Amino acid sequence: MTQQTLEHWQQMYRSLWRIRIFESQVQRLAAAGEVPGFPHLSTGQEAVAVGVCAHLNPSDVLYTSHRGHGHILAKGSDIEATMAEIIGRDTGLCRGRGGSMHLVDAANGVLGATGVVAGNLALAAGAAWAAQAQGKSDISVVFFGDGATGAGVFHETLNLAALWKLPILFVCENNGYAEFTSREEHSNVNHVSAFAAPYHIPTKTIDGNDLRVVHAEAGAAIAGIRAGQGPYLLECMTFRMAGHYVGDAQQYRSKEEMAAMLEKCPIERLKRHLLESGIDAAELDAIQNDATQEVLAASDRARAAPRPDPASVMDDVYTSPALHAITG
Amino acid sequence: MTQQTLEHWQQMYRSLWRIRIFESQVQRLAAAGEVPGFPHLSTGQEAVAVGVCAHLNPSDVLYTSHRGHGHILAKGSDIEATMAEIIGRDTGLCRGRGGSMHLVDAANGVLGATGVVAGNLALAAGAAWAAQAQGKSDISVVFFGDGATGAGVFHETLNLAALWKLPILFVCENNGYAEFTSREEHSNVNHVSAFAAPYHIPTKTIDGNDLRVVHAEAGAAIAGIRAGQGPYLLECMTFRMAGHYVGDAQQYRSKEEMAAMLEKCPIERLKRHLLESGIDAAELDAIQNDATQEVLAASDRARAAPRPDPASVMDDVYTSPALHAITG
Amino acid sequence: MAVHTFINILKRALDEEMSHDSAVHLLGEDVAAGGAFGVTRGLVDKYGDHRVKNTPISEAAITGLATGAALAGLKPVLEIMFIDFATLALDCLLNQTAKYRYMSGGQVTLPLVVRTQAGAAGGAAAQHSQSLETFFIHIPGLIVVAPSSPVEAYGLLKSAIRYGEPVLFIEHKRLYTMKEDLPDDYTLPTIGQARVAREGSDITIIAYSAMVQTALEAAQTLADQGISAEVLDLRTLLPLDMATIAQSVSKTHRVLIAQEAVLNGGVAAEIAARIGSELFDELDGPVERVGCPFAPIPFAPELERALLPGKDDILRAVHRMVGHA
Amino acid sequence: MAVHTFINILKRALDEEMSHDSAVHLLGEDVAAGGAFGVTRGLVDKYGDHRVKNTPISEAAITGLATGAALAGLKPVLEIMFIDFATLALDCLLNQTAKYRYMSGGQVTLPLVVRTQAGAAGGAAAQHSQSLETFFIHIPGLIVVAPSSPVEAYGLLKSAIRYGEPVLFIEHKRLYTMKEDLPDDYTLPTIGQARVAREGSDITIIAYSAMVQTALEAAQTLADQGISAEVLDLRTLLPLDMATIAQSVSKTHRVLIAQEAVLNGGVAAEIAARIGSELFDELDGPVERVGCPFAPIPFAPELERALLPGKDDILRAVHRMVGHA
Ligand SMILES: Cc1ncc(C[n+]2csc(CCOP(=O)(O)OP(=O)(O)O)c2C)c(N)n1
Ligand SMILES: Cc1ncc(C[n+]2csc(CCOP(=O)(O)OP(=O)(O)O)c2C)c(N)n1
Ligand SMILES: [Mg+2]
Ligand SMILES: [Mg+2]
Repeated sequence: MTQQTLEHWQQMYRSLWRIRIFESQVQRLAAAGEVPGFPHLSTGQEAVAVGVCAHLNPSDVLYTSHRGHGHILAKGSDIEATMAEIIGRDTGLCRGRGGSMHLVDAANGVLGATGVVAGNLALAAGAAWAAQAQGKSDISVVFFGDGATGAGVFHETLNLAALWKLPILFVCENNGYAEFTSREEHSNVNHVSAFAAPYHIPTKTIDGNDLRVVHAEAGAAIAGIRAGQGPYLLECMTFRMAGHYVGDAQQYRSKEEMAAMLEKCPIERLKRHLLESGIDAAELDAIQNDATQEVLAASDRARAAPRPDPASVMDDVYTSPALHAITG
Repeated sequence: MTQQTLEHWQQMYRSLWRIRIFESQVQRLAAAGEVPGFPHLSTGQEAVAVGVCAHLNPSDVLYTSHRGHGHILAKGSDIEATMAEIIGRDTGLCRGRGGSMHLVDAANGVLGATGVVAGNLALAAGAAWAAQAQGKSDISVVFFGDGATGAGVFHETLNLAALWKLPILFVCENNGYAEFTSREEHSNVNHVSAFAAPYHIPTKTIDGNDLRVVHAEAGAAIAGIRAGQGPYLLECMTFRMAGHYVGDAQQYRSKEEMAAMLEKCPIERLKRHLLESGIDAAELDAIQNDATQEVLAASDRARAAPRPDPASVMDDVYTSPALHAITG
Repeated sequence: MAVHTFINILKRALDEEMSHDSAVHLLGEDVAAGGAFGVTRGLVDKYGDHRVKNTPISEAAITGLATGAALAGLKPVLEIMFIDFATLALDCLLNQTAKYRYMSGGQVTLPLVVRTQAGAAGGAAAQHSQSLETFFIHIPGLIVVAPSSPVEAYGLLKSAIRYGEPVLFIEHKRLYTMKEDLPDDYTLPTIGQARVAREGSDITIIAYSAMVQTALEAAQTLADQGISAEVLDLRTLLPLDMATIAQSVSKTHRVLIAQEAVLNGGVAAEIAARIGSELFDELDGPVERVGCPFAPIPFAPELERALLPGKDDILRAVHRMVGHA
Repeated sequence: MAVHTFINILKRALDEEMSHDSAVHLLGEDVAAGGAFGVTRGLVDKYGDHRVKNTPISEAAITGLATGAALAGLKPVLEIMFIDFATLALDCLLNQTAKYRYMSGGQVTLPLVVRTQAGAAGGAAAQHSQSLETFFIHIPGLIVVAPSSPVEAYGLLKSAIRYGEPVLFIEHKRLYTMKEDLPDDYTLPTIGQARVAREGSDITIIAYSAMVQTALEAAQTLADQGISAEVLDLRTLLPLDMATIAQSVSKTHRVLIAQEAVLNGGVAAEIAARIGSELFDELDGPVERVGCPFAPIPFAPELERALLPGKDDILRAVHRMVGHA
């Protein structure tokens, strides 16, 4: 490994840990009653977020699902502001209006998460259309689960993206579940990549728990999109190590399944690789510790931040403040 | 040809003419201002209706689109009652409530047309589910256009039909247009049959203007469905010889295109075949004349039928008449 | 007599209707696992996966499927996990389900219940907290039911399944853990009839779903202040039981309507408009409404609380209307 | 001054806005061919198929696409061919488009116009005739505009495109062939302001969209009968211009609200409820509504005519309210 690639992989290792620690912290805070609503963790799926987002500029647009913390952090959004939003503070990305499922960080190109399964796939295509229409080289990336492919709008959006040759990367994190129901009960279609074929959209099904694979394949896909080749569908096979939401006891999963998953942890896998490449274990531990400290410190700052002022509850329904008075 | 096959083809020849004459009559009546709304003709596409419906029993369920006159007549619905509905009479299939786009003849298994593109594909799957749940051997057939495959619910329904192995035949009449816009401007997907592959639904793209092909392929598909093999998607390539609706001047089509279409008229093609098989031209003319007389006589009876009583306008919003009073 | 939570009593109602009528089938996302809230938990073990059917995340298609099945002889009970996503089913409900009987000239019946869950609680935020019943009262051909307590839910769900029309059945998430006794001599309510939840003489508070509980709490406080409030539980939002409303208003001459949904274009508007027209001469003052200000439901608890209408809003409105006690 | 049909003047408005702002893009089914009614005909020749974009029959996705494009800097004007199919776009409009600014804490703006076409005429039947504006006035974050004439449509469409909010713009199919002069000194209307379409003193008739024309005809007949009716054209249904309404009601003390949509849960209910509450003391009698009885639109002309509210319904209501002339 060159010094450059070494640093590159160390940074991604750090990025994986930041997400993992961030979400463990969300889980802890949720257990302590500090998180409103029902957050969904991406634990076990971090390699997809990190491997894809490593190729994005701030001006590229990112859309994600209800399970989007990792994508947003990997795109570079501020940890403190993200946590502050998830715990409903005024300093949060959305001033406490959005929460875990509605994170938006427009300045960083994060146009947002959604609580409606497949609900923003077409919006992501819209961002791609706008880039195309404005002659920009930016692309749009949208993350979604395998369950989302049951929704009609997924197929409508594929058709449009192919027809208009939109610069968009569809990233499906196929974790084999939609809530408590396994993929087999949702569809005969094992691999989401199969949906690309009718539209002649290039696609690949890859090991989403191997950061090196995700990074390489996402890089190639994005290079093609930036070169004007139109949409790409990347299916990342992965595992949801946590429950569907924080609090889900996962009684529908066997012990064997849970154990097998741990084996495939994307962080452990990258770690093994880096160790084999000759990196010092102590160095990796330092990265992990450092990421932990960074996240926990940001989390503490977020927890100390003020709560939203109830008097501001009618802000921003419309752009013009005058409209609130009329319709309130 | 055996006597039996001969009679069989003669009957289908007659069925083609009944539809063709019926719709010419609709067009004539529309020009004379006798048809409310905007009827859509299936002229040029009759072979699909006749070839598929020849395999259906009255207890099989049929759903169709805005372009459904042919399917409904081919399934055996009464010509007079169908025409009466299209011209808005009290003796119409739906007592004048539905009209051309909402024909229903429940007693004959026609569960109906719809004016919402792709709007009843899932209903057809529901009929198939009901048959399956009730242990019946009936199947469900739904006709739709190529444009309907742009609608998400088409894909949602394919997924469900495959997953639940429903006894349903999807028949797409790919006429290359959705309203005034050609297929190329709607989709990169030339052949609708491509959509079946991800779900492992058996499919075929056939010449929908050759009645013999449609009859044979629909027969094979339906036999498989009745045998419990689950859904089938049959794509029939065809041509809309008339405008999108009665009154459409079709300025978006070239003279060459229009001329080429006439060449492929399904009635002419069957006629040529029957003549080559040694059937007498006079016999075929007699069938045509007979069908013409039958349709025109039925049309005249329909036109003489009473118009709906305005006082009945609130009937049947609900099953219980008491509800009208409460909510009216 | 036995105590039941809202969730468990719904399951009991489904269980009873499934066991007495083999045409009743359940379908929806995760229903075999019990659904997001456990209402259907265990029914798949009793009735099998051919009568309790998990579906893909395809709200449009499963609503169409249920509609087509109802037209073909089944009595489906479809679950749409959150009413927020019922918009994905709305084309079908509006353009197919509700109109089928009428458009066919009365040829068909459509016995279908669509269960869904609505309302705000605990930071579920803008896309999982809405009260969208208004969309559905504007659709001729539908019936809309919104129970206010476990026993009400039990009776109304059973009545809805037997009713033979397409019924939207709205469960409020805040009621799911509420407990109530089911009387041994319980008789099923009639769809379309409202209920006097508490008698009173100074003012009528009309409410439905969880807001009935809020109204009852407010009425208790008002009683302590010497104001006698009658609380009407609409039960059915479509059709509206104007007879019961008229009876109450002719007694109290003052009406407050409380809903959780945003006020503009809400159910309370229709009720107020009807009372304003049909009972104008009975009114001693304007018909008032309490509801959600015109904004999406925010995430943070302080904001959610600030926005949602509650007991205090009812008390304030009543005090304004009848003068302080 | 020049005479324009509703269709042609809409095209002119689009043309002008496209030529003055390169961010404005058109999209929808068949828009390159002109759409089902020819509104956009010819614009593709002038602006190219990268600014006038045909779409597949995918109402959900094209609405999402337009929303995402608006968030990313375009000003899309989306056509949904019939409002009946806007239900397919409703999840997006309700859960994404309308809430985006609020949920993001004000980070984004969403300049989007969704043009659609509504109303009954000529046997278009149950799925192509509806008036569904009510669904949209119940959605915080949206603006709903419904012009009543060619000139109104021209000004309101231009104002809507420049307004910077997500606007639903509802065109009534019966108005498409109406002709009107566009004054040379025409100034654009302000979104949110109603208009006195005819002055009067005995009763206020509030209407919007095509029903304004019906109300004006009724007012003319009433004038001949000695009844002076003021006709308000709401223009914008969300937000409601209560100030203009209050001004009129304080003068006439009697209000009739006319809409084509089914009455139950309709826009008129909200207006009636607000007037009943805010202007109770101004009222000399109940606020009345004219609208469609609670049924789908039937196909046969006799039935369609029997169901749809018209001039005679307005006259009857006014006569009941002010006593026969
Ligand atoms: C339209 C819609 N229907 C149902 C739900 C409820 N729901 C939330 S997450 C989820 C499962 C999503 O599965 P998948 O897309 O695979 O994502 P994952 O949770 O596995 O990351 C469901 C059904 C929803 N949020 N939106
Ligand atoms: C949901 C919906 N969107 C738009 C329309 C308007 N429309 C009616 S027919 C049609 C084209 C349908 O094309 P296709 O499915 O190929 O059927 P064809 O007319 O060619 O038989 C369109 C867009 C509609 N009826 N429903
Ligand atoms: Mg999943
Ligand atoms: Mg077609």
